Amino acid sequence: MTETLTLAKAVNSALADSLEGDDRVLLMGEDIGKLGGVFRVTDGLQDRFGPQRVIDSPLAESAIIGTAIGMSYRGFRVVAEIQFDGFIYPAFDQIVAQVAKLRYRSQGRVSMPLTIRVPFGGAIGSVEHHSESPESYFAHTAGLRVVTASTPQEAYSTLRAAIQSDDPVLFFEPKGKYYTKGEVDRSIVRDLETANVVASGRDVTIAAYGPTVDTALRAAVAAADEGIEVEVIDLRSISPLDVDTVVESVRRTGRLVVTHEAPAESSVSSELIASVAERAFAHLEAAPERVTGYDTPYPPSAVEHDYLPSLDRLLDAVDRTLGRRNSRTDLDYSALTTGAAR
Amino acid sequence: MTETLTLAKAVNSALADSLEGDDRVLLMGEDIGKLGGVFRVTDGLQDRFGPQRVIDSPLAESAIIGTAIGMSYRGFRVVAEIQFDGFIYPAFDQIVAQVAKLRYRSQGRVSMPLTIRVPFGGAIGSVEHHSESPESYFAHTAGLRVVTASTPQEAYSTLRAAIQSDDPVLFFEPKGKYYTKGEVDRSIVRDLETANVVASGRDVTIAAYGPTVDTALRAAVAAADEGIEVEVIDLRSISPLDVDTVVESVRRTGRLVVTHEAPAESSVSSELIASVAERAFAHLEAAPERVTGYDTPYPPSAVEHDYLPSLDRLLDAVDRTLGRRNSRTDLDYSALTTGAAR
Amino acid sequence: MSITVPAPDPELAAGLDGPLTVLDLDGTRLPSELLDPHLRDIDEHALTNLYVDMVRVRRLDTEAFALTRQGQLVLWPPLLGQEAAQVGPARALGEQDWVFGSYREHGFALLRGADMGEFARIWKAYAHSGWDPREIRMAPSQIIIGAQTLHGVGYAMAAKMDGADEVALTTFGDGATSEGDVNEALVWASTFQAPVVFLCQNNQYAISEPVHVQSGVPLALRPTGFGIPSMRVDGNDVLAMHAAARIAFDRARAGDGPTFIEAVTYRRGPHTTTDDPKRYRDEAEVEAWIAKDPIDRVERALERMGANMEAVRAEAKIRADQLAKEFRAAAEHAVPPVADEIFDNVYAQPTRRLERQRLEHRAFVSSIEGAK
Amino acid sequence: MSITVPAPDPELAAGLDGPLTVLDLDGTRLPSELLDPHLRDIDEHALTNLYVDMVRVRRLDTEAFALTRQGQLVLWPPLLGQEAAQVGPARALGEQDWVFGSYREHGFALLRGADMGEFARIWKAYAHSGWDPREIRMAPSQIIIGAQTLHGVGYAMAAKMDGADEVALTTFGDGATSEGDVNEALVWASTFQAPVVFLCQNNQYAISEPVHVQSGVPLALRPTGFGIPSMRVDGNDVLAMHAAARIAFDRARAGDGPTFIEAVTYRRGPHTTTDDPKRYRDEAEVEAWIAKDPIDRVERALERMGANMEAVRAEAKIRADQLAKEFRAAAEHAVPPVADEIFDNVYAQPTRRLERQRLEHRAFVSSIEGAK
Ligand SMILES: Cc1ncc(C[n+]2csc(CCOP(=O)(O)OP(=O)(O)O)c2C)c(N)n1
Ligand SMILES: Cc1ncc(C[n+]2csc(CCOP(=O)(O)OP(=O)(O)O)c2C)c(N)n1
Ligand SMILES: [Mg+2]
Ligand SMILES: [Mg+2]
Repeated sequence: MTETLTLAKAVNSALADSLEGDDRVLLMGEDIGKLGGVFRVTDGLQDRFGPQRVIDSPLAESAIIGTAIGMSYRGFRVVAEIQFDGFIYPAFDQIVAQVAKLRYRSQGRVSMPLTIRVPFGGAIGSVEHHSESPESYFAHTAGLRVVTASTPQEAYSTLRAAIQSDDPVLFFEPKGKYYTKGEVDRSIVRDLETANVVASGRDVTIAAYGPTVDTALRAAVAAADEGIEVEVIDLRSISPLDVDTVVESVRRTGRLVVTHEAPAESSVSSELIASVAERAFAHLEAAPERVTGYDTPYPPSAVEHDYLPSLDRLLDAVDRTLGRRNSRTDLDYSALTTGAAR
Repeated sequence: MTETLTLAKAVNSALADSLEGDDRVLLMGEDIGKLGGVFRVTDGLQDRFGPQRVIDSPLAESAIIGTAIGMSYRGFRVVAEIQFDGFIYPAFDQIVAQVAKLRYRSQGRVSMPLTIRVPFGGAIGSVEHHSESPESYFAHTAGLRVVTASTPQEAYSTLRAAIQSDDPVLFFEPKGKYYTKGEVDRSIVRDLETANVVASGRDVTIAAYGPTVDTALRAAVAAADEGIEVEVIDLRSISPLDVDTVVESVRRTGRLVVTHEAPAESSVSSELIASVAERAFAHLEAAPERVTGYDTPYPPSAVEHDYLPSLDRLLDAVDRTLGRRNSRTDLDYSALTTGAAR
Repeated sequence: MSITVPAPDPELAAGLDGPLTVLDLDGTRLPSELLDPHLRDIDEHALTNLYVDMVRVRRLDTEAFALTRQGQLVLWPPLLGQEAAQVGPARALGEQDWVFGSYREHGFALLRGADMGEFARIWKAYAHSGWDPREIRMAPSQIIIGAQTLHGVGYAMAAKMDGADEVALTTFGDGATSEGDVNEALVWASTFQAPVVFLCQNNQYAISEPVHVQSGVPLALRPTGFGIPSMRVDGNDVLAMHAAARIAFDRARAGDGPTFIEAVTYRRGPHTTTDDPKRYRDEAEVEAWIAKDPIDRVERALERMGANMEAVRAEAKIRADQLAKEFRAAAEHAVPPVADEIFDNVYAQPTRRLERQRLEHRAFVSSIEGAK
Repeated sequence: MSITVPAPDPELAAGLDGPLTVLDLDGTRLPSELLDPHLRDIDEHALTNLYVDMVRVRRLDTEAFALTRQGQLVLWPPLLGQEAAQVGPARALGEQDWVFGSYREHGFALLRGADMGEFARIWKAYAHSGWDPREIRMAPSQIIIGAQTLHGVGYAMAAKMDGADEVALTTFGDGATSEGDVNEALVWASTFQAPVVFLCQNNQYAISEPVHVQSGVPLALRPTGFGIPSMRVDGNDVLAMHAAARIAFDRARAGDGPTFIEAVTYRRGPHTTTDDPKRYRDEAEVEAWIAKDPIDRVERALERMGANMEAVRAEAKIRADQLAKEFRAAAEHAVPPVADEIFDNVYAQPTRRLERQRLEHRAFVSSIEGAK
């Protein structure tokens, strides 16, 4: 049985069903109780499950994670909310030096079945710190699982799996898609490691996750008009990456474009390209391409649409992999080596 | 005129000469004053320059960086020390959300001429948190420069450049090499962006930085015995990467091995391989290879030599790029797809 | 014998038993041994100036709020109700002093002289900051809760090293007191006896969370645990706030180190224009605070002093309207950023990597424009 | 009128004017209205037990120190001088309680029952932790300064939710009080009235930095700013420490929330075996603290109580020697990790990525072995 839900409501349902199904699950974060979260994602949950299980915490991210760790020692499965992507950094030490390492440190004797929910990504016209994509920091951190979702169904099913997992999971919610609707079957709980091929094609593979999956799908439709078949992979898990599925696809297409909103440098797209170059070198027929946020801080949102991956930038990258005319065809890079940098 | 110095002493000299040459330079950190730092890197500096310029700070990394930011507003060039790699995370927010972004946020009106010194890397037989390589986190952060050094000369010259730079610089000091000696010419101040070709060769390029440069050089010597010419590049700058120099080399060798101690996933080596795949695809004759720390937390140091890049692991990777017999030649990966992961 | 929280001597950590007030709701002057000596020069004229300042600040706030509703600004965090808490200290600052505040410091920005055209650009999402920090000696507005307090302390340490006669004021909310950074800032300020003033605008809420989620004891008690003296002040009393700030600044200038001021006030509007406070608080609570309005109180005080209130009100209205007009025009005519600016000011010394991306972006933009 | 730091009523935040002591240096009992009621059951037998505990803890410490000098251990952070500060509270813990400490809690580890074989493995760099946390209800040792305090508070919150009769004790150093985490832990403990006991072992130094770098006021004043009652206790007086801990545990069990204990003590040895304290402190200072030795004092008290000290000393020595022997043997025979363990316990559900690396590592190892 399915129902039509927004992505925000799908997250809300996954939280409600998790709270309902396991009395060791509890939620903690800033403004998640009475207010129901700044995006209303936790709306109604405190009324339904009480302030002991849906906890409005004081304002300190390190303590949200640090105390959730203590609760994990007692077998609680805490779902901690970080209000926005740009506010996760004060909790960085507790996440990378504690959450990620406690199982290892204790030789498997301490479990951290923690889920950290983080609304992420841009295109919401907001002010500084409200549109970032910090997932690569956590992908680089051994011991953490990092997942995201592209549709209401994926949001529901992946979040439920995250909460059930005995590993700590960062769940990045594409906040720009909170209000998009889709069918959700609440009986489906997903795994945390497999990518989805969401469109099949023979010419070029686009690997995307979270908010860029939709753009990639639109690019596939647009490319089809020109007779180009694009295969689109929703990576779902950012760490570990399901490299097998991407390699399998690139074996057929020979071409790869990776897209995300985060900056490119030392990022998830760097990793995917490196992994594919290592493991499918013989099958690559063209240089892999990236369409990502530029290597700058997130700009004022008045110009965010120039910063973010877009349909046209994706198509341009597809053209590059196919050796078709593209925006860089006549581009003269010579100024660079002599000019700007010493 | 040169003198023979340990790398630790070269850093000490660079700090002393910077303090001497510019009265806006000051040092701040835990135990850097009376004690001279846990590695004695700042030995004698408080005696010479006074406790106002070589400041023993209270024990809080976020505040070390946060107050250094305030001092930068007044034109001081603070050299902040983070005692060990694994203790930088409490300062993460101040580094990525403040230091890295203040110039951008203020449209160029606020400068952050801050240098953050971080002893990093392993092979010192220490306990947890004392042997990490967190540089990739900062390489992923726009607005920061991230540099390192492989010899006493490089340490001296790069640190002086870092302190003179109007950009914020993270300077990662290879603590495992603190006591290696080398000739230092104190008149040389380096730039912050150019890689060095430290050994020339036609067959394979190894790109390394910090503590792995030495291993790469030893690999080049060993490979030469078998008639293989290895070109070794000391990247020096981790962000931005001098991709031009690596591409130039790969154009000739067609083969690339990247090595660092940090885990591989979404790291500096991911980035370098992705960048080279994008920009020198036609010249690559074999799949690029990585020799890095594994994707686990840093293990107990009793087994760190298995974890860290080694001469033999590098040679094995060189063999892989050349299609020579290597440790993976007969390796059967088939258990993986069916077994461990769902 | 029980162990409970100590109740410090009220003469030492002032105002813990009840916020320091010098202006009663009806405008009468209440005597204060602590504050009065610092208000001797505040005559009718000076009080009128503070009044006009508050009226202007409020007008800027309501204008910006309206502009947001009209879609001219993308977001606005209103300060309605907090005018005295900002104007009092802002008018105690010397020109040479610096302010390190959060995102709700419109009163400080205005009184420090922020250019309204630039200021509007933040809230149109045209720019991340809205004034030249060096020109008005106020750091860019800060959204990461509490981060600026360390910057303020660092600035003060540096000023002290230079022997400069400068004080740093750092201001933050009640919610911010829970963040590690704010507490580390207290450690540093105390250890280095930095000439810094901590101004906590306790407006009773951190978004939806009432202050008791952050602390069961008055926030003004916090600094005492760090060896920093404090005052708990009626934040809706511009004179009390002004006097307390003067005491704190005097202490800093005299080399006596940091002081903490808790301004007990109230955020009458929503957290920002996207917030819905009905979900978490009663209208009656807001009404009770409207009765303590910081501006009304000064009107009554001026009346009691015999001021010509008609003229004062008229003058204030003219200046406020003028400001509103200026701000509205600035907002309407603000120049949007061009996309190429994305690549500016990331580094002092541009990098090849980023200049390459700039080139590619330009080429992409022209290819799209070419295609049209 | 001046604004200074409040001096809280000494009966409320106990010991601020001078650490609470019940055992004088010469072994006489000093009366304490606060502590005495919690020591009524401590007879000669009980005191002898505390004495033997301290002697054993010290012996473990000196043995480990010697083993490090001999190259058997890679590092050791000695607790010499802090025996009472650990034994007193450790013996006030119930079996059901949990300890969240740092890296210097050898006294707690021993008394909680850590297996010496496992314990030695940490300091041989064979393992990152040295006991089964669930078995002895003590979290793995923690090197990131202050991080464990949040874990302790979270554990206590969880115990309270479950209605369990459990208290979390979290212990940390004087230096740790400057970290944001420790202050956030105080916020959380206070807001949620968690059954947690904060034990600050103020051993006067954070590596080379004397405590006045962290705070100009007694550390026991810190929690009062968060609404948490505190006691400043002579950390070299095992009875005072024991009584103070009992008070704190009783409060927690009674639902009265958190308590903070500052143990005023001294780290007589180096920070760790790699440290050289001569660089930053005088021998005379160390001598002065040797005069306040926590063990000598109890010997004198037992003598005054008429104990057969020869027998007590002999018994203590036997047990301490036995422990030292056990520890030395454990250290010598500790099983080193095998390289393949690098890949274990990173995830509960192993990942293909890491299993692939495990395979590749194995293949590499055999290729090297094959080549030999
Ligand atoms: C580090 C961080 N965490 C969370 C937020 C989201 N946030 C923005 S304002 C706010 C409440 C701040 O409350 P307070 O400090 O009382 O200041 P006020 O808004 O009342 O002026 C929160 C939680 C943030 N901006 N930064
Ligand atoms: C976050 C962090 N920063 C720095 C260090 C390095 N360090 C190890 S022990 C220590 C001093 C700790 O002093 P204190 O809290 O007084 O505890 P003590 O060692 O005296 O028991 C420092 C700075 C660390 N381990 N963690
Ligand atoms: Mg507030
Ligand atoms: Mg200490």
